[in-house]
Amino acid sequence: MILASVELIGVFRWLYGLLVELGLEEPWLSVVIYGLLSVTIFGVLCLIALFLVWWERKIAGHMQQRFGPMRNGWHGWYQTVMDALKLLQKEDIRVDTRDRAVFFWAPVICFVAAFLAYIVIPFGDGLIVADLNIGILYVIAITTFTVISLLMAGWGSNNKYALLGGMRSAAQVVSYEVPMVASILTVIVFSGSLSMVDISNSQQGNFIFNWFIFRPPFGIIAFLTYITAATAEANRTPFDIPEAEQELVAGYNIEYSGMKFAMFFLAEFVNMFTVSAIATTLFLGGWHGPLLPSWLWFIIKTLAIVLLLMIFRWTFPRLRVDQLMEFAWKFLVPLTFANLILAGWMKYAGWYW
Amino acid sequence: MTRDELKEYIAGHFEGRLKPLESGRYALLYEVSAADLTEIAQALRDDSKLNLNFLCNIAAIDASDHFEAVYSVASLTGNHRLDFKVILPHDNPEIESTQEIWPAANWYEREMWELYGINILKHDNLTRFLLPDEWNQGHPMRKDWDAPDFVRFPELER
Amino acid sequence: MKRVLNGFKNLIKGMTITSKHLGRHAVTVQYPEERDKIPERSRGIVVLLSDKETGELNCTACMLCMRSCPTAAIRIEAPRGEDKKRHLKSFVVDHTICCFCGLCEQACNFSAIKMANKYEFSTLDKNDLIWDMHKLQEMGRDVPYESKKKKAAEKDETREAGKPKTASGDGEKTEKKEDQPEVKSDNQENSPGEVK
Amino acid sequence: MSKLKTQEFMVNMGPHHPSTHGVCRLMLTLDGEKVVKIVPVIGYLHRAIEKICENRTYAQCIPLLDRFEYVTSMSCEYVFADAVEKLAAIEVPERAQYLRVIMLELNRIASHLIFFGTTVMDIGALTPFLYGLRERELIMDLFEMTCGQRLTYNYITIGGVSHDIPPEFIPKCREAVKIIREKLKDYEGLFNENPIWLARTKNIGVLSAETAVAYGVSGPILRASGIKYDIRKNEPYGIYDRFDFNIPTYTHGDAYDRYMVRLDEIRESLKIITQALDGLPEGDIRKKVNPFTFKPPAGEIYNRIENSRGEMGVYLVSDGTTKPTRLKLRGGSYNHLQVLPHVAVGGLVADLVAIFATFDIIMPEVDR
Repeated sequence: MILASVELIGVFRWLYGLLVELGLEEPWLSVVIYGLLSVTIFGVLCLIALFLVWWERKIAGHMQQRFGPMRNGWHGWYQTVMDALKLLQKEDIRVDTRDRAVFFWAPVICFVAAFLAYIVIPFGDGLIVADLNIGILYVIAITTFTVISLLMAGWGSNNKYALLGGMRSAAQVVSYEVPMVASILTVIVFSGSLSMVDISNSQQGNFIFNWFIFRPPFGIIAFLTYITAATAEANRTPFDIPEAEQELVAGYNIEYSGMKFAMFFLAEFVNMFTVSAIATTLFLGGWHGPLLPSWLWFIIKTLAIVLLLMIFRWTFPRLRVDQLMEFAWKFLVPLTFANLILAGWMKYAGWYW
Repeated sequence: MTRDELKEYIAGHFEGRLKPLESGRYALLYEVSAADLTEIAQALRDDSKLNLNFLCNIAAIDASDHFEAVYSVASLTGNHRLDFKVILPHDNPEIESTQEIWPAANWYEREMWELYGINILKHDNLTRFLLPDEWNQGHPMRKDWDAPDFVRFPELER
Repeated sequence: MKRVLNGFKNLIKGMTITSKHLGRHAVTVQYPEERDKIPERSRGIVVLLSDKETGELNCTACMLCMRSCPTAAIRIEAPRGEDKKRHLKSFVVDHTICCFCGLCEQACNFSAIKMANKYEFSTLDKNDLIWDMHKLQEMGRDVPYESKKKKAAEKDETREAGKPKTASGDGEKTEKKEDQPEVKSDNQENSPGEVK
Repeated sequence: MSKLKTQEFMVNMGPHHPSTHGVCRLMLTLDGEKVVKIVPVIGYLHRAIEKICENRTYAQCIPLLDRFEYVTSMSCEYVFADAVEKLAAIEVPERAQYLRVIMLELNRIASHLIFFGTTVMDIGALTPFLYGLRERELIMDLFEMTCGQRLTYNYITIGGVSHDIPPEFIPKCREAVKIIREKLKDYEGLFNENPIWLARTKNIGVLSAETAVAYGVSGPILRASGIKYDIRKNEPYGIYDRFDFNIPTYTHGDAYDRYMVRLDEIRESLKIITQALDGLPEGDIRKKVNPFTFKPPAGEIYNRIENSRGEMGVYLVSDGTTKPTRLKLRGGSYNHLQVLPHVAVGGLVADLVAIFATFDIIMPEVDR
């Protein structure tokens, strides 16, 4: 019954048929199908995160006129896999004075929250786990979970630097949530739907000029503000104050090592991919595009945004805490709200569309 | 002020209080008695012609039978510089702090106190900073101090 | 508004500068496979040089390098033989305390010691860094050098034994004392150090 | 409504913290993110150079002094060699004088490039750090080509310099000058008007001229505070009076000005190098001084030069033997670290990092 409402894809549709033939009934049918689906998504995302780590290192290297990783395979392509394996088998160093439960659960929550958002992200035509009709709202709700884990990590480590990092991240993420939601709302005004699939579909056609980014001036402003807020959400330079290594050494993850650190690390890159994927869906027409297959379009667009975030990271200095807040509340929030109201008014007046 | 002008000016204004010492062709060197150090330092800084407002360095010297503290001061406005030294006895050397006059003296005096054992009067923060906090092996820059675990190569002595 | 646009423009400008470097080739090299060319004068390990024809060490055991070393990394043992000349018995360089200043090379008058431009001498054992005479000689076999020997031989004629300046105590020092002025006097004619 | 109870807390920044270049330890008292009190703790890099030098001959002191301030080793060598030469009244050959100036200025540029790299890295931009080091590499190659070492040169000896430059030095040096001059435009494009950079450095850590003078602050920091004082101009040593260069001066004394002064100084140094290369005469490179028996006459001298970090000085006392009786080293960073609490208190931790970076404090100079 649950499955009936969900559009299943390729191999899963076939599997579904097979299981039904085998006589499996609800609820076990859903459990099996969803279990397999989550494992697949999890695997793919882990690979994507590992790829992003490698890619970031290559981009940084070339930008700095270095090579980056070169040893493992062609241009070090499986370097990060080896790194992850190394981190998994390393000793898990724990501080004696930690808050045990909080210290343990923080990376887990961070890791899980990072992956949960992918339930509603359409990777291509029909490549979606669940097309919730409140899709974008769900994403906003889930990505905010990260901040709880960072705060927990900061508190649980019983370290002053970590605590400062956790506090900073809480303040930052809460502040930047507002302009981010406001710029997302602009898109919702355009499309009239909260469902990720519907948002994508409403940008279909007219070569690429139906994308919301090409709706001047509101689309482009919303896009820029979203990218800014998303950089802050993903805790990346110039907004990486929670882990500002020159000030707080490593911020909230200072006491973490081994696998727990790897979880934070991978979650960070998964988060980066999430915000880029959302930007693609909301502003760059999702999987729609001429000629190429839909999933390839999605990946290309997302990686383009990831590349943009990487260039941000390796070019800009870091903002200070109070300047960061000032920028969010005094500049981004008024701008995005004005943008939202004007866009809504325009839509109401029927001038554009 | 050129070197000669400076020499003349000091001979005129600080007669007897700044005793000139032989210093070759370079910056002037004077001797000041420990008692009126602060007074002279204040006068040197506040004198509108001299205006020695910049403390370059304070060097303590262990001359085996006595200590010397050499103050090198410069004027940023007048382009001149001079050194003056205070001679202190080897037993119980004491000197008054000049940090009121040149705040930069603070750390130099602290170092002097720590490494040479020259006691600084009226200094606000005489605590260890170059040596470990729990140091109790004397004053290492004195000539009669030798490192306990220092390895010597007698055949390299010369 | 103008400030915002201007700031935005400058952010873009910064990003173009960094992105421009993306396409350029790296300036670094992949170390073990490819290496930078090390200049001839580069000061790496200390080696002993041997005569090109005879293959024997140039060292005459004059002890100057040992005396010039600021860290006492060089240890020479050279007792006097029957012909009243020193014979090199052992020559040890401790690379763990060597500070690679090159003073020994500058002090040597017989082109016997040199800092070669070799830099790969890491080992897993600290003791392997204390090199004896044979090792130093082997490392120095392929090091090109310009002989100062001829120059030194010319000066030999004019050599005159002066009195050493330093007072010394034990027997070994007295031995050395006799040896020092030989080479010392080389430079003494124009040494302003004698200005009193 | 009752007031929330808050508490100040202590944080140890250092001795191994990414932004306290080296092993400086700052004991911070924080009120939230605000810095209430700073106590610098030094001595982690104390190598007793002054004491060791008392047991070394004058020639042997030079490799040790290289370690005094290892970012600009040339100036450490120069200030000592110059002091000894003044004491012993040694005339240094003309060519050696020019070579010394070229090396000193190249080293100043190298130091300022490191400053550029580390400062922008401390403020968060990682890529330009590598750009700064990339250009520094050109200079290091020149040094290695000339004297064989990249960091601790032992090049400027008493009476001259230890090696003559190889024939390919001059074209390579001119090329490096050209490249650095071009790359400076890149640096300026990256930061000079970058709004984030301006926000992080403008009006941060303002050091007034009075405080600067009182605390013996020298060099680029003093000039950023508006005092036009450069020992190269005001008390010329060596042959600096023959070159035509400006002293860049700014007025605000904030982090941005300190950064700009140094970038401008790179340009001025390039100018000096070009002039020195043009005027390089032929001739001897050193006055022969026997390293074993060299004895300057008894006397004492305070010698100071303009280093990339401010005034670098030695107080040298000779008693007429082969070893100095006393060698007191004075580095600019010593005073700069002393004035740091007066500048950074009241700001945020992030400001402290920016101030520390633009003060360009390196610890070997403080601890000696």
